[in-house]
Amino acid sequence: MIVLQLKERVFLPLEAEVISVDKFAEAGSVDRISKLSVFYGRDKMELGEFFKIEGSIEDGRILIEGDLSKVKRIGKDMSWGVLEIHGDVGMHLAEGLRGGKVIVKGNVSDWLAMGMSGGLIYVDGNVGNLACASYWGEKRGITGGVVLINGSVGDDLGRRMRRGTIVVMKDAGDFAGAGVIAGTLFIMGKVGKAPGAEMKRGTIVLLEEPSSILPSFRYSGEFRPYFVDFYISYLERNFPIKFPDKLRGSYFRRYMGDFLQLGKGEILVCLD
Amino acid sequence: MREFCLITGRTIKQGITLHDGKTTEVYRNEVGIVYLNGEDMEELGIIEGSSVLLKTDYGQVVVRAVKGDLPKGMAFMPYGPWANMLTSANTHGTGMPDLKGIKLYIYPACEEVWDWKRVLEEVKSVEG
Amino acid sequence: MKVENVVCPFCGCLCDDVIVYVEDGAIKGVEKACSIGRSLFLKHREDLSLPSIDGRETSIDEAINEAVNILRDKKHVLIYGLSSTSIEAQRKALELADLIGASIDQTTSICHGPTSLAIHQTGIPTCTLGEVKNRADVVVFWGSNPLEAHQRHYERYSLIPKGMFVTEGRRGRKLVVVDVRPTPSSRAADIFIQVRPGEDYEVLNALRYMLKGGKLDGEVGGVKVETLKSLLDIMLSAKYGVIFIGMGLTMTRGKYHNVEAALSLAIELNSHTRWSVVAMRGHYNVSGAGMVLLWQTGFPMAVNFSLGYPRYSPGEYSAVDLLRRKEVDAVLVIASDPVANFPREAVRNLLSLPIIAIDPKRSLTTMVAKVVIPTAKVGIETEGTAYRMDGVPIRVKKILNSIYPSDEEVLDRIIAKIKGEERNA
Amino acid sequence: MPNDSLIIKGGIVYDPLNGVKGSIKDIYVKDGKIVEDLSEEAAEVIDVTGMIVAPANVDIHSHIAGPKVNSARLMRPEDHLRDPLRRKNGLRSGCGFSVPTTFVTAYRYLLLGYGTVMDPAVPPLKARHALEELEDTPVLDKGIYILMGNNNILYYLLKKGDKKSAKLFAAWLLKSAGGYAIKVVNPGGTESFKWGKIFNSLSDDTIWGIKPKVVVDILNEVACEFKLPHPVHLHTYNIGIPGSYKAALDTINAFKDNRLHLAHLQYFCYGGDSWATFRSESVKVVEALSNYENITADMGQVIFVDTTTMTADTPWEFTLHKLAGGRWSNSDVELETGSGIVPYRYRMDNLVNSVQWAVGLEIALLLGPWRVFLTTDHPNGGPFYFYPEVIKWLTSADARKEMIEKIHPKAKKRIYLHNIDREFSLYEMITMLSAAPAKALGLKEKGHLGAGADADIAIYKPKGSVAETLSRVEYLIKDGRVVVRHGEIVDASYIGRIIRVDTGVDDSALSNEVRELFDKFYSVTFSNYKVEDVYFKREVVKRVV
Repeated sequence: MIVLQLKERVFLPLEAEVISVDKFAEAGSVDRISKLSVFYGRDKMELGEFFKIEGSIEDGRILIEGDLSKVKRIGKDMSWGVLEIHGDVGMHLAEGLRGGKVIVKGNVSDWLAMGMSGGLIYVDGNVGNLACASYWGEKRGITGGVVLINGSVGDDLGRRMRRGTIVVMKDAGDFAGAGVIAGTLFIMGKVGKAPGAEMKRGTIVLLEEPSSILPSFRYSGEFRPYFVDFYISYLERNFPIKFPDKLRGSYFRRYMGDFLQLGKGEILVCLD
Repeated sequence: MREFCLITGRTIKQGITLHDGKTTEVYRNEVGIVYLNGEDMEELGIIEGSSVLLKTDYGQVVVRAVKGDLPKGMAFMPYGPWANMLTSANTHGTGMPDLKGIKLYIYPACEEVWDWKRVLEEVKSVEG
Repeated sequence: MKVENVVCPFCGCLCDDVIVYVEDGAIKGVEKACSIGRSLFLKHREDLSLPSIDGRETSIDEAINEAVNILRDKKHVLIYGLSSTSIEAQRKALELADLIGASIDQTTSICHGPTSLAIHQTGIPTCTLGEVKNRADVVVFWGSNPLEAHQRHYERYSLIPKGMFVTEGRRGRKLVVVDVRPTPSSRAADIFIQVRPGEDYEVLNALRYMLKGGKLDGEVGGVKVETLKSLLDIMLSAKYGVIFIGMGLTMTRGKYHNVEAALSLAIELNSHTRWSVVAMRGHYNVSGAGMVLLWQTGFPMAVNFSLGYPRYSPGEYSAVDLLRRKEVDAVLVIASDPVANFPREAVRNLLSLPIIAIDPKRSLTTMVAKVVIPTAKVGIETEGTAYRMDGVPIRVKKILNSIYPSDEEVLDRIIAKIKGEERNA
Repeated sequence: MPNDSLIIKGGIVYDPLNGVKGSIKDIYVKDGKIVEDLSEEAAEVIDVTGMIVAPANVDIHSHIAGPKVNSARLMRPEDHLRDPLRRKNGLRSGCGFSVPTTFVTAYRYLLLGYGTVMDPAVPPLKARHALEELEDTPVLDKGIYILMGNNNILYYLLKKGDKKSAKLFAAWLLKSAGGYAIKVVNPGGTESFKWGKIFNSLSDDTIWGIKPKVVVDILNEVACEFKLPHPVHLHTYNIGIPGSYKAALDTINAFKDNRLHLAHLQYFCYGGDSWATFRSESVKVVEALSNYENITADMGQVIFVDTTTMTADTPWEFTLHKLAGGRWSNSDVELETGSGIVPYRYRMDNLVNSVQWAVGLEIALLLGPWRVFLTTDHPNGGPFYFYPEVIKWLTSADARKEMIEKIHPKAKKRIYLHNIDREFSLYEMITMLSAAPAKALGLKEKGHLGAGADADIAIYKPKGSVAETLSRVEYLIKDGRVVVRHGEIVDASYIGRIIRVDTGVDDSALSNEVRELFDKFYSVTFSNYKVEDVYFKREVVKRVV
């Protein structure tokens, strides 16, 4: 394992897309890893100027410690290994993640996992806005992978996602699952305005009744979707996560939508 | 405590007095102002033209209360430094802060309507 | 001296028929302009800013030198404003941003920024204001109050004028106003629809759903479904309809989603009849600032050059966010007043940074700026191009002389100095 | 100003307009022009022994600037994200891909050996916008074509039967908007779309009760009477749909007696009566054209790439939006025209796209290089910097065969391309890129290396194939300045010229009636309509007729 410790707090954004198992493995030695370039504001600098770096990348594991809330683009396009972060972390974490694991013991800022196509992300704390969302104008959001968030998330969660699984254990903001093409979202706390707006297909599973459902969704009865049971036990078996018991074997109220689009998506609301 | 919905926007007088200068008295008279529904004012015991203390989760300010053609429960303020003491800088990842539709609390005040210096002092003084 | 067809540099209407009387180097009379425009011309010499450093009066040259010192030393500068100056100056501001690896944002991010975001997602069917005048038989103002913000809009473009195909003028048009409160503009409307604050999205969603044949009852967003049905009928019966969208959509909860819904409604209506959407842009050249940003960087606002190429991220490189997170170490403000216009939390952080303010007039920003560089007012003391809210470029005029340089000249001098120092280094 | 005299020594010169086919000779440059001779002491000598020396290229039709290009930029942030360009060597940063930023547009054109690029569709009301963008498109000489085929005032005057006023108005419009040529796009069609109708015809009555043919005839007369260097630049009706070749034949037949340029002809060479029966009918169009030397065309070649379509043919863009789904922008410009924008991806596994790809090459190979010029109708068929790909297909039958194997398997039965063996030589390719389009544009100082020509010279290092050779210049001389040296841009600090025509028709020539129409129906005043000289202040070429 290689350990990075932030030497002192940074105030301006530090662009550190070099922090990924792929790039570290490519560099090889600690010496060469310390020389990888980062941008501090407009200044091109070396990673080693900001972090104390020790250990070896051979086993494909990176541990970063410190307040990284201004450090951006960590784990960009990473395809294997484990990246563990102890502390809050800045924007664009795990952009374009293709494989491996990203584990955060802290909070994550906006734009988590844009363009992700595979791998696992686990966040112990809260996540900002536009988590797993499509870039502006992009037709599709994430195309695969599993994202588990123990805390709450901001607005526009999973915008236009094409495939993959997102689990939020607490609240989600407005427009969660907007424009979802396919994939599954679990939101185990409150959800904001207009969940599933413009969704084509896909499933949004809610533990709590949302404050409102858009006019363009249609109520289509109550039922017991067995796949939810299978799905959550699969996730619990394979990932460090525990769903509320209420979800198991429960009946759900089902809303079909969004009929402004295909209308083949569904919002499932867990019944008591 | 009753909750109001704060809407900010343009007014003609704000536009006109802007050109007198933002540090002038005329500008303060037209922009350091909140419009309220008449019935709401009566309920709150606020006299037309008197000072009110406005509070939101994001800050506070003292302005002049004036009756306006508004639905009950709504407060309207012209864009400007006074209204911005109350708005939220959270942009939800869009760049656009929450400038309309903010939860507002209204209290009668005996203080004079703040001038621009007092507004800037308030900006600096509050931590958080 | 009577100067005709003067262009008013205040709002996005960019009225170009104003008459200004100039005597002894001062404006003595104004005709045809709205009350705000009159005020702008007549009070133009009041409350002007002076060159200063740390509140101490100085010369323009020294102020520029001090600005160069700050811009050269800092690692991440925010350049903000731009909407009330000429294309020529906006271009220079971008060249500077590119040169020093700054973030650059314009006032649209707290105005119609969400409209741009929505256009990224859906596109926009739009038209010039003359098309509204010549063709539109139904006009809808949604979350916009033109009689106070764009006073001559009804008169010149959208309601009153007799057009080529709307020969009756006002009588040939239906005016619908949708807002959360009655306004002078709504009082002139044939139909006023009052929406509960923050529920525009739901109302637009319901309209789109009904357009697709969906059935609803009860009410949506505080509006009876019956009312929405009749609105939809009016929309469908239009020959050429135009929706004007304002801050009522962009600033309220839902933001770009609200605009996206309005744009989608208009796009879908085009399968039945013709509909366009026009954004009611505020400052007279906020449209132009977006245009220059687009042709030089590909993006309309919130652009960062730290890595040597333009990156776009509203919510990250937008001014309010950069300040709220305190991710910049100096701010260059051009023709704008963020201290007066930004939410308190952003202003608080702004006050802790060195500010360079380039502005003809005194503002709260110039009052607290480290460096103040006064300039000639575009549209009165210097000419330049400005883009109307519908993207029509018009040349604003010079009618008076100024003792100060233009924004363009100041920025040009700053760039030259920084480049010169680059060569020495 | 860098050294104003140059001797380009020892290169292999190709100068089709002067009949020079690969002779070794020196080129002399003084004060931005090519001259007969020069004393060696005063001049910078560039030794280009073994290199190819040719006139700089000329693009006759490329949407690089103006309102709709910028609207397309606004629509596609995700497109820019894929292709960022760093600021370096004093060059500005920017973004590329389907709608590049202005600086990037210029830089990429320069590296391809271009000296002149024409933007083919500008609404006069927004001409300032195009000109401002072109000011930020450095080095290149640029011109704009002015959209007139749907102008309401023109239709109004024609309906009244006032042909004289109509012609004067058109000539005035061209001058006041700073245009170089008259552009017509789906005459009557764009206006009809403003009424929610799809109109495609030359001979049916438009909304105004005027036949489009009458409008184009009048504009042809204007081009002729005012001796415009370039004829009417026509994008005719029925673009892009099955059976569009009939529109091409109809158009050729209607205007065969005039000089005419048919824009992006590829899109008008389709047969079949539905998308299912879509096929190439390039041969019929080529046959029709072969009799009329007075008609030129450009390819509008399709590249298999994600691009952004944009045209003043608003009904077509709406149709494409309904076909392709996704985003759509439209902008109606008062009394004049409109434009539509739809992002579109050409796919090899799509039968229609495969046929389109072949059609462009067919017309070029059958009719080129003097009659049909290389364009992709940038960015409609694909971005211009894919030209080297097109050159590869035009110069190598093997490269085409390889592609035909990759495209949709059913396409082969619907195209002619596999039966065409022709391969353009380097000389022919240089003709198609420079000499021929310059001639069609009537740009006498461009497209050749004779004395008196602008010193716009492209110099290439010979590589394995013609396409590779032409894919990047080793040197580019523009107005006698060395802009590209050793394959890198070294000087992009000046803005180039705006090339426009002066028809000599001033405001005073307009009738009171036209002035009244203006005051009544435009949203800007007459005095603020005309493009001011300030937009041309930098190195203008005026061509008074």
